[in-house]
Amino acid sequence: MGSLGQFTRSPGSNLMTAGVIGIALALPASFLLLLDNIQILTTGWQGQPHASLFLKRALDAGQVATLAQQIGARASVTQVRIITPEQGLQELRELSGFRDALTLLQSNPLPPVIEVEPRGTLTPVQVDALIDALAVLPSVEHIRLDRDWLRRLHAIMQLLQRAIWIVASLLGVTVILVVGNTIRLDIENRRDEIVIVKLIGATDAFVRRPFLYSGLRHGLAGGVLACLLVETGHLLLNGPASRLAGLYGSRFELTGIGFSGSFTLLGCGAFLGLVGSWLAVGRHLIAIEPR
Amino acid sequence: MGSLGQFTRSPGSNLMTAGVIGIALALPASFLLLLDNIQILTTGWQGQPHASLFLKRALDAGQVATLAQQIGARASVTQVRIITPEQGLQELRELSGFRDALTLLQSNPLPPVIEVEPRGTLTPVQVDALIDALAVLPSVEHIRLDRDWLRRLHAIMQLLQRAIWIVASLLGVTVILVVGNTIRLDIENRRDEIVIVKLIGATDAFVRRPFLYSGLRHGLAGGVLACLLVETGHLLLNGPASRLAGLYGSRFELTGIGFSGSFTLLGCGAFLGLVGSWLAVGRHLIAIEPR
Amino acid sequence: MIRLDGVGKRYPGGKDALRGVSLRIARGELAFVTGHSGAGKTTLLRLIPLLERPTRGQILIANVSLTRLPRRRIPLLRRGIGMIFQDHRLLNDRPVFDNVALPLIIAGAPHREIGRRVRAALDRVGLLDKERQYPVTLSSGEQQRVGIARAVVARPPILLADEPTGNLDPELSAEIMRLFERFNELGVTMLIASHDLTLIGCLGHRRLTLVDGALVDDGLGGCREI
Amino acid sequence: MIRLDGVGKRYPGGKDALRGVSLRIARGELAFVTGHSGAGKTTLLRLIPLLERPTRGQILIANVSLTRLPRRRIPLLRRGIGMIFQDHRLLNDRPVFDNVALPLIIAGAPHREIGRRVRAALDRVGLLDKERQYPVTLSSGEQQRVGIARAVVARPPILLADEPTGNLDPELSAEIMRLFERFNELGVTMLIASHDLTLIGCLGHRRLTLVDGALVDDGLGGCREI
Ligand SMILES: Nc1ncnc2c1ncn2[C@@H]1O[C@H](COP(=O)(O)OP(=O)(O)OP(=O)(O)O)[C@@H](O)[C@H]1O
Ligand SMILES: Nc1ncnc2c1ncn2[C@@H]1O[C@H](COP(=O)(O)OP(=O)(O)OP(=O)(O)O)[C@@H](O)[C@H]1O
Ligand SMILES: [Mg+2]
Ligand SMILES: [Mg+2]
Repeated sequence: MGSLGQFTRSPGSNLMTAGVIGIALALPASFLLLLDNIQILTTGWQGQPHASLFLKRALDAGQVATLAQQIGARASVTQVRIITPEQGLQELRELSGFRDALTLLQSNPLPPVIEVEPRGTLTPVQVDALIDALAVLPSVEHIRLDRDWLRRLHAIMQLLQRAIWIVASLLGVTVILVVGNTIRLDIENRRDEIVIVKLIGATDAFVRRPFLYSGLRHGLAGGVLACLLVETGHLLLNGPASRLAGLYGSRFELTGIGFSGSFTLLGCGAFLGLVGSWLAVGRHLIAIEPR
Repeated sequence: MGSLGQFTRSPGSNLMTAGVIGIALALPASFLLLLDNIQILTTGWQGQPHASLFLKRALDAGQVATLAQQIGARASVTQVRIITPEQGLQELRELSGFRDALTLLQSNPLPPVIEVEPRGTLTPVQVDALIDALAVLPSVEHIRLDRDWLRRLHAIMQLLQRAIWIVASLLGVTVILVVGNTIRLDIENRRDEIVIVKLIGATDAFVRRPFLYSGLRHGLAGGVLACLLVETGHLLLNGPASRLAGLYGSRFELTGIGFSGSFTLLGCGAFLGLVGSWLAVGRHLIAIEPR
Repeated sequence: MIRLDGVGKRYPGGKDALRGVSLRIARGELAFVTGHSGAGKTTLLRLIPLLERPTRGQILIANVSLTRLPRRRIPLLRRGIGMIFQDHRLLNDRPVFDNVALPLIIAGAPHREIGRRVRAALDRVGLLDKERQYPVTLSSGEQQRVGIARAVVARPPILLADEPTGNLDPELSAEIMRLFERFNELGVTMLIASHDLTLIGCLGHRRLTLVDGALVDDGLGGCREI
Repeated sequence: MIRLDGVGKRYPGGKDALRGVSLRIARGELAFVTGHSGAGKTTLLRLIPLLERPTRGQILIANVSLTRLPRRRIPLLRRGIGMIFQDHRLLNDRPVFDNVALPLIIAGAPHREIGRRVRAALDRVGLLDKERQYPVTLSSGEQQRVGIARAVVARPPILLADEPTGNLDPELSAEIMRLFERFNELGVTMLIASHDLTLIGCLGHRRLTLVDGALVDDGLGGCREI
């Protein structure tokens, strides 16, 4: 005893309320998770343009290696890769079907190349400064910066993120509307109970308590459901995603919601349930007091 | 008169109900629209592998053109493109930074190439048959089929579609839950009214009518809201999408919901509102009759 | 007009609210039902418009057996029976006028007719000035009178009243009783449940007395003192 | 104990339900309030536990002015006043026992105490065998008695009853009145609104008569006949 206890309700309607809250929570959670995964994926895709340094043809392998080491030692560079003329020719052969044509070459016409990958954290201005610094190196014949595919990636990402934000914010509004509406209608049904208990001398806290409990219960149940839904979605998608990653030779795995994510989701559910009930009960408590 | 007329309600709660239904409808609609757009986009991406026919070096331009015409006339081929040795060299030069190297070539070592695009409706077996038929042509030196990128595209599409279906079906469940729950709670609040009117001798039809009206009204309002939301989303995304398409030299435009789509959405809203109210009222009508 | 043959009603909990009640009320008769609290008066009245079904026996209204009445005919039965409920049963979100007009609207009466008849009924119970108020802003006695007006507005051939004067002062009660008698003179068959023995006793009508669900007395009431 | 000074109550619609009512009820007194339907009896009773605020005048309960009572002290005031409502006001989704126990639970009484006192209260109104039933399965008189049991279970120093016997038969009414007199003898201050002049008249207590919201008579009732 000590409080009004649970108000008896049909289990069906309880389930429905929890279900609505659960799905409403699961959707934005999945979308944020998706955004997370895309960000993980795209940092793997090296967010910076590569620079290809075409070196003077006169350099021998040792000089090229030294130069690569010097460049690689710079703070602004993540990685360097040497492409010897032989490797270059090999790559060229494998690019489309020119294998036969290139075997006809008497000598290798390709220069040694160093591919430089600037650090991902650099701003475009810093990248330009780096390129300028590399361009004036005496052994560098000329330098080429691949920006095109980056512009494309950028555009795709922008589109994707905008779509995800629109959907996520719509879903956010839905969650608030749905939870608020559900709890509001739920409580409207019990207006009489609130009024009667107040008439008899119950404090606001006493009246509020069972509603807060049931709000919390619905919210938590919704949170649990949301976790289950998100994890199910993750499991369903993980297969195709890692198959896809496999095609690109990557070992990418979709990150799941994890412990802290589940915790956040439960927390959000509980919080929404509590706040929703608090507000809805509060409205009634004020409405029935004489002015 | 002639019916119970509208049951007076606070406009706020009406708005909330319509809002919940509207968002619940807008989300699956957007997703189906997204799926539509992706399908339009990917049919533009030619869903079949290209075959590159490397021809005998001895053929002159006229013979190549004749051959291309013959191949293009086949029912199973959508498009052919001739790549002359000069164009091939040009393309090769533009691929990465080998421009300087290739200017050193004394003669063009490349053969003429015909790129063949099989019709999109062919099955993999039919594609193989086509390739086999082309391979035995006397002027063809050898043939190369590009399947890799197709496998990748296929994997991406599969992932995307699976994700979209999961989300869309979740949203479908939400719509039903939300609409059902909203109308159910709405009507639960007026159980007394239903009972009293029945006690006095109202027929089921009479009791049902105002609820059907209000269900219809909520549903339609939700449908209108959904249309507005989807169109807003479309307008917000269209900018980045066509910018992106521009980068690929395409004039792709996101298709909007359109007239028939809006109509469907309104229809769905009205239908859900009607059916939801019908079911919810029906439950009460049965519950209050003596056994 | 109303005939009960060995009617019994057992509620789901196992409580026998009525045990083998048999009675006949002729067309145009006025009868009172009395009995202690919980005797089954309300239950008896609720059986007649099929708000509740008897568990035993059978009921005939105007020679039609309720047992064989198809479900879709129930509304028509109820429209022919005006009922005044002990707990008023008004629509709280509609003003007095609309509440009283309800039976006419349900029966599909023409618009002008409705206004005229609703005001006539409200006038009879002395509430003409409250037609635009909502039930919650009325005193209990006023709500009870709205219930009475609603029951009589469609001039049903049968009128059932469950404690129609429980919340009224003696003068008003007597006035309402006179109103009922006038209806009765117009040929309406009436069954009124009431505790107000002082009032019933002096009017000299038939009186049915229930004790624990059984009909123990069926006769004319005398003007006895308590 | 209860003191009203020139109290007026005008409802939002513009209706004056009470006009300048002044009265004093001493500790341990028992007074009846009578008056025609709509006279303002319920309004008067509702002002005392601050279910409604007066628009004019002032009210003092145990020498505390209600005008200056802070909002958070209202629940405490109400716990000290047992109220029987004309429309019962029971929680329909909880059994009789829980309804009667409510004031004790709100006051935080110990668990064992609750069971004992609830059963004692139910016994006094003759409903001990209905403790597990829900209010909707009770007759009106039974519901009214549940309301009475709920009002007295916490033994409040003030008891307000609005038409407590409106749905009860004469014997039961007399019994409930005797119960109220016993409470009164134990020192409870009581104010009872009732139409049942027969009953009130013979008991010989103070009687306040309201007409259209004004207090027109304040004296001992005699056993007069109507
Ligand atoms: N729905 C129900 N389920 C179970 N028991 C019920 C139900 N309705 C009534 N009862 C019981 O049946 C008995 C008769 O009830 P009824 O309402 O007919 O009494 P009544 O004569 O109208 O009493 P009152 O004068 O107090 O209104 C009561 O004891 C009551 O508890
Ligand atoms: N909330 C309200 N708003 C407007 N008017 C009201 C409200 N409550 C009561 N009234 C009016 O105030 C007057 C007094 O009402 P009250 O309920 O006090 O009467 P009463 O003496 O208890 O009558 P009864 O014996 O019928 O219960 C009535 O005319 C009623 O219509
Ligand atoms: Mg009864
Ligand atoms: Mg009153």
